Amino acid sequence: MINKTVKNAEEAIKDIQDGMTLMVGGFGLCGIPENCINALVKQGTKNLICISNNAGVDDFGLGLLLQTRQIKKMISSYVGENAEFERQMLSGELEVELVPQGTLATRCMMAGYGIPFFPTPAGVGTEVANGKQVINWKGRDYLMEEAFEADFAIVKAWKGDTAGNLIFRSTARNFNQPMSLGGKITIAEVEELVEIGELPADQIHTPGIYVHRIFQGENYEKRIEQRTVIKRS
Amino acid sequence: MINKTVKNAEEAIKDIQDGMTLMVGGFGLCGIPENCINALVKQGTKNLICISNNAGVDDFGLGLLLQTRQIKKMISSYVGENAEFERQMLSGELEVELVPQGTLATRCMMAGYGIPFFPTPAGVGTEVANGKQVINWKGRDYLMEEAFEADFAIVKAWKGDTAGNLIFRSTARNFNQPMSLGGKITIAEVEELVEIGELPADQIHTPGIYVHRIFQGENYEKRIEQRTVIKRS
Amino acid sequence: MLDKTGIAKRIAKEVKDGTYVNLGIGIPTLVANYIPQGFNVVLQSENGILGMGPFPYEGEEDADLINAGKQTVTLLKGASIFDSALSFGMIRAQKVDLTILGAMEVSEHGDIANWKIPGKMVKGMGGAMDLVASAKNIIVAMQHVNKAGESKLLPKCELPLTGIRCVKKIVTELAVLDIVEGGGFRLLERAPGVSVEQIKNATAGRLIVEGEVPEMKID
Amino acid sequence: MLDKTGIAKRIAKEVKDGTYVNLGIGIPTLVANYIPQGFNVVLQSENGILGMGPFPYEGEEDADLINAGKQTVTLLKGASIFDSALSFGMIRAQKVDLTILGAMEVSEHGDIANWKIPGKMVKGMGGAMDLVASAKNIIVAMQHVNKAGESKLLPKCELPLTGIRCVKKIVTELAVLDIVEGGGFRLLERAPGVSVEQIKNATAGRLIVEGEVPEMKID
Repeated sequence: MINKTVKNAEEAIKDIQDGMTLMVGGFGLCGIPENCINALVKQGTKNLICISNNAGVDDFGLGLLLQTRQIKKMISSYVGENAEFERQMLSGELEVELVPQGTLATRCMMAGYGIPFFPTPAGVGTEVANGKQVINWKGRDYLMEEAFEADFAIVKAWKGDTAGNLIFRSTARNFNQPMSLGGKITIAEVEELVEIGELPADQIHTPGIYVHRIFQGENYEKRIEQRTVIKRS
Repeated sequence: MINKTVKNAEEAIKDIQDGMTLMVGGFGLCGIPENCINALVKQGTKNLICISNNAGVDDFGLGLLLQTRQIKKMISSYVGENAEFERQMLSGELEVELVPQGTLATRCMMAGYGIPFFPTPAGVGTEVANGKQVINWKGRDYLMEEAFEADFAIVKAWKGDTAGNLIFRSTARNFNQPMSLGGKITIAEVEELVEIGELPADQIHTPGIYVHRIFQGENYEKRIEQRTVIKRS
Repeated sequence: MLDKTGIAKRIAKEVKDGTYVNLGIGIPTLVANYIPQGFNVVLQSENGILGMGPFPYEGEEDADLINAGKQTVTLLKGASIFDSALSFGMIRAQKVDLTILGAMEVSEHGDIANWKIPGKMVKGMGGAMDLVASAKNIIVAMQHVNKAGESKLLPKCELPLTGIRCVKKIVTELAVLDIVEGGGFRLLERAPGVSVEQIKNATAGRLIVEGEVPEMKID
Repeated sequence: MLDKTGIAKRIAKEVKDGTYVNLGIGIPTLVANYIPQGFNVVLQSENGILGMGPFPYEGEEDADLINAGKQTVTLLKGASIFDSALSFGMIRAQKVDLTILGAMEVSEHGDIANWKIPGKMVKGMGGAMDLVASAKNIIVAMQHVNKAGESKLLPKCELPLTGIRCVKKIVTELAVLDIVEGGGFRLLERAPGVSVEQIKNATAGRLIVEGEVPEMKID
């Protein structure tokens, strides 16, 4: 196997440059690549275009990169829960492109399947359709959407092996799996990095060929956005 | 959960009617739905259009349905190793549509993703492109291919639960997974049918929502086409 | 007139045994509480769950297991997990039988607006545009009129659209209505104590009243 | 002149450490035997394997574990299994570094024909059209001339095409050649004991000979 391991987040992201386009995995704060985001803050890379379903909260997730004004543009489906985001957007400092969630996920996946564009009914007849080609197919309208071209995909998995094979855990899978396929270079941080042979071949969610760099992250906070519980009686 | 179990292959396929289009899983003889094929022979349904990567061998797999002349048309990528197939094709009794293997798999998958057509570079400049729309995208040509519309998908999995969740084993996954997503009605036969809760949610290859009928198959022969081995010294 | 619980209870009667259902945030989430016992209804959460269960017991919450509203949840036996692309794949391929969601406006042609108010901070459409564009059956849970007393059931939506010609049925605090071919809200049921006249006054779009309109029954 | 083993050995020198490679049926399969020890080369089999290993020991063959040639194989440590759609997804997305396959004809523009002979039983293209349309780098292993003594390196393919403008390099029993921009087979190496003249006579397409052409080295 080809060894994809790098030492840590700093090494993994060191050639991410100003103005690059990044896919960043996670849904809300669930399954976000915490270590890579922190390393990007430290590295200070600017003018990033971030494809990510959400934009974190003020003091966690992509919100950290917003605080430091490292993001030029967000491509997301939902960006609530973030006051700094709102301020930057309203002041025009931050560009925002809103994309329907399924279209967003599929645009990531299609990049990994080598399919450069595809039709979807989502957004037909809405402002999302502005400037897009509409095709009628068997009586139904579809928008043509493009696969994303991202310089890097940064994802977080539960387990990974040194060959880059990934297994996600529960709903932390979300956008991490399609993004892991879709980056020109894919960086995976994992909770547990194991030797080859430890992950059953049939249970691998993302084959290592899609993953260029892998490392075991540290100190996962895994913050919960909406802690909803049933009290024990 | 919704219980998808049916008693056996006969019950699973009983409403497959003459002239219907079926996706049939497997690659060569690996992972073919043996029980359903046998039941179709017994039921005698005629004029079937079969989407399947291969056409079996003379006395096994889809070859059995060819012997009984139940297949009107095969949509496949590779149809060697079958003398009866060759005879029927050359005599004009059997229609054959040859589709590049990746296009075939993707046309099954896209049906399950609700994407009715998609571009692929496979076949550009060849006779496969005849009659198809060619689109140039960023300097490269693509053929527009359609998702399949199959009345039934018949697949074989390793394990399944009563809710229709499927896990495939090794390379018997092949076309079974994309076809399991792509049928209007999907029938899954499994080597082992288990109760809900026994398959880990993260390890399920095909979620039960895609599977309409499931049963535990009997007497799997699992014939090997090319037994290649290293002799022990 | 119904309260939110009443709307949820009435919508729960639309949920059929043996179906897959996606519930939006707000009143739709409450519907889960009133699905008849013994019904096998599987909840889909578009972040990647089939077979979503109730909230976890205190201390058992798992940061990796949330629903589309970002709330901690549990999985039922037989649940499956998948990625966001496959999740919307099954939505787009119409494998989900019923989608229940809220709306700010619905037009008499079944258009829906529920994601954006000009002049206000726009948070995004999330999965709503995908859901409404593809769902086999959409029921909207909403208030009949807004806080200013203006009807939200209109000839044409005034707010930016989420999707067109997609809503099949609407349940409000006043009534149950469906959208008819060619355009119009057909009044199917009145909320307890609400008159046809009240509903007429609260409906700006074309209201179709055919014969006696029964009062709805809620347990 | 090279035999099949010689062709496979020469092609093996083109395989770089740390790459993913797809090997077609026939001579290309033999290449696996000559990849230098210590190289980390991962073999992709388009029916759904990354990390394909050698044939199993007698008695250990598994009907569920075959390669694209339908032969029983094994998995190496670190291998992964996936479905046919993802397999061709990674091929289409150019994640596979090198594809080695056989051909019946190659044109001086890099077109390839290897799936169909008019008048003969057509078995199908299998995955060949997907592979040639998408591969980053394609090396063809073939005989320079057919059994009738006619060149298979042509100005233009006569047989039905598998793909156009895709072949990068060709290794035959006589020579190593690459395809140049604008069209032409550039002679890079001669097989041991083969003269430039012999290669010229065996090449119907435009042959480009630049300076001294070295004899190839094979261990």
